[in-house]
Amino acid sequence: MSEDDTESFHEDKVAARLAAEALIVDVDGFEGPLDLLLTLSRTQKVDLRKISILHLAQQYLAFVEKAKQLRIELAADYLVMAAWLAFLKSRLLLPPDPSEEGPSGEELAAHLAFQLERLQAMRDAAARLMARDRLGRDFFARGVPEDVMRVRKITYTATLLDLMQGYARLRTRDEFRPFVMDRESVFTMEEALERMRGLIGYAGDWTDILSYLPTGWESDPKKRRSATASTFAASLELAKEGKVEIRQSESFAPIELRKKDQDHV
Amino acid sequence: MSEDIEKKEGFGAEAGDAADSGAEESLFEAPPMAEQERMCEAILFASAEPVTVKELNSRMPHGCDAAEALVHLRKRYEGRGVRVVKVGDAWAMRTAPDLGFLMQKEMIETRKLSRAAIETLAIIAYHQPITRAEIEEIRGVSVSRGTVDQLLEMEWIRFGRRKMTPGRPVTFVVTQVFLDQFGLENTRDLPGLKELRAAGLLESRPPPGTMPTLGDGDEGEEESSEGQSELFED
Amino acid sequence: MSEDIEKKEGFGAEAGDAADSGAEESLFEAPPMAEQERMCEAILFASAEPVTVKELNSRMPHGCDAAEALVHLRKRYEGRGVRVVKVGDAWAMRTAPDLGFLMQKEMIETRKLSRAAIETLAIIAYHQPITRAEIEEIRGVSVSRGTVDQLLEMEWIRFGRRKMTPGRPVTFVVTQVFLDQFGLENTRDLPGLKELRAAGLLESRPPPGTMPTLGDGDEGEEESSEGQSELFED
Repeated sequence: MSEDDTESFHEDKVAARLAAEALIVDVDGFEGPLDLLLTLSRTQKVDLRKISILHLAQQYLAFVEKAKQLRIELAADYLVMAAWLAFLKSRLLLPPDPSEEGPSGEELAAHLAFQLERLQAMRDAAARLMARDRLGRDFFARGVPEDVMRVRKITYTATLLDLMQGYARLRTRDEFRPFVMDRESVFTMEEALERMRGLIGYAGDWTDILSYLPTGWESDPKKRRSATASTFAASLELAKEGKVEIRQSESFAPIELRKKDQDHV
Repeated sequence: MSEDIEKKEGFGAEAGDAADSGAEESLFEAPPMAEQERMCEAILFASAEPVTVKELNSRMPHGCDAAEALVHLRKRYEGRGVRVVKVGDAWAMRTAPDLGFLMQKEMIETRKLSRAAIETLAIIAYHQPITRAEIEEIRGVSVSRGTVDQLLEMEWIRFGRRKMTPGRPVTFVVTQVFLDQFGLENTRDLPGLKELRAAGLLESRPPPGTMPTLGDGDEGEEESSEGQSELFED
Repeated sequence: MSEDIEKKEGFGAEAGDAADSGAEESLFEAPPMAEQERMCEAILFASAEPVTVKELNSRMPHGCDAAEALVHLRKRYEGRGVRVVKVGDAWAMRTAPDLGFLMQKEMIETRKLSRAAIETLAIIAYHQPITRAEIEEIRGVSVSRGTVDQLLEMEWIRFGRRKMTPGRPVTFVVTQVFLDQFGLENTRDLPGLKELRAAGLLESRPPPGTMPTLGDGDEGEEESSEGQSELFED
């Protein structure tokens, strides 16, 4: 389209128009209106700080106009920018209206100039960054990195308190005896013997051996059975030792015992 | 599991916390500095990725001072074909850039970055931490999701702290991978940073009054070419 | 775009083609030996595989003598943390074998000693020297092999003398490491039951009825399953 007609306008606008047309074919190549403005500003061939924003606005508007003629659909961004630039242009051209609020045309223009300069600066910075020596292109990392073995090391901790609590727990929990026979309701013969040896001295006459059952063992049937058996066994043992006499009047009658009087021997 | 347990359990556990407890220093004497230098050398050599001083210290025997050993090591490799370089708070060994021409075989086919991605990356590097809206304000166009995703995926950028402004927007910062990629010790070494700062080009300047907010379409591609020309009446 | 590369591409390419054209020898003087050494160094460092002298020569500028450069390089790395080694008929750089231990990264995880281990340890401390059978009698459960092994590995207990009873069972005693760990001068410093009671440690006894399950269930299923296997093992 660059071989398109060139109606003679003002001389300085011809170049701009040509540029604009060249740009239009490539409108997709722009990264938004600010990018387009930056590209347009290059046609002014001046330092960005000295750029004429008014002129730039006119260039941009011409660009948009041209795009419309060519029925190129511009994204909304570009049109919003065009509207804003038209507004800016009028502000810049008309003498300031003191009754009007908001920033002056010059302030707005200055900010736009700042934005353009900043964008350009970032582009330059990007270029310099990408021109740096790069890993994998100019300098290289180790070709065969050695695998670092990950060793999971577990350290166990315990405090003295843990230790003592553990010990105390062990030494005081009688009920924690899973596979040992439950001795809580077992009254051993040794225990019975010991108990009876202490008691027979006080028993004068025949006494039912059941009265020798330890206190607390009479009610629970399991305990009672165990204590009865061990007391009976202990009685036999004492009889064997010659310390007591045992008698039973008939089958299933109470078994009685008394201390063997040494005199009666 | 049980074979992982080291003999000096208590010692190992303490080493981390009480790195410089005098009691232990006397128990275990640190290896001589020349030996520590060798150790740093071996570790950095073996690793493709930069290794932090902290990690060096944790891998070296108790009482070692990796930071000092690195100073010696760096000096030793000055002018060699391989260099000891600092990358952020980590260290690495890299071939000297002037010998890149020998390495065609090792050359990594780098993913071609789009212009948008390159610009976005530079803006993040020079302005970090920076929000997406601020990037868009600078570029004058909305940042496509794909661009940021690509940079995140390459691990050249990462999320930074949220900004204490309304909406608490997330920020982006560059990573150690980025520094390594471009041979930078830290972001202060970015080319031209001082000049840009001096020129006031790195400060955020709010637009006066009624500037159009450029690129505030915050999701999707910039070219949402819905014919909205009817909105425009000039 | 801007990252378009290879400043020295032409040079590198030439080096390859004209490796042995006599005509060019006069045109390109070989780099000084120190420089050749650097080149070998960089190539060996960056290469994923060992490199033959032939390949080195073909990659280095014309006129270089890689074989000689390697001799210098090898000497330079003698005694360092990294060595130049010959692998078959090719050359490579490797970390010094004596520093292999550095190629591990330890992740220290601190765990509370299991209840079974604490109890076993406590029994040994209070009753040493003590046989396994005696420990089991006190604990009321068999002691798993793992528990004892763990304490042995931690060096908190060790084997004591064999007991002069049938079967001559081995005994366990606590170690100096144990005493250090718990800040004890000797095991006689361990508080007795009376003192434990006075210190309120015996009051923490849970009410009867909550106890009968093995392992008490207060330390997760690991412990209780361990308790089970302990039960059924021997």
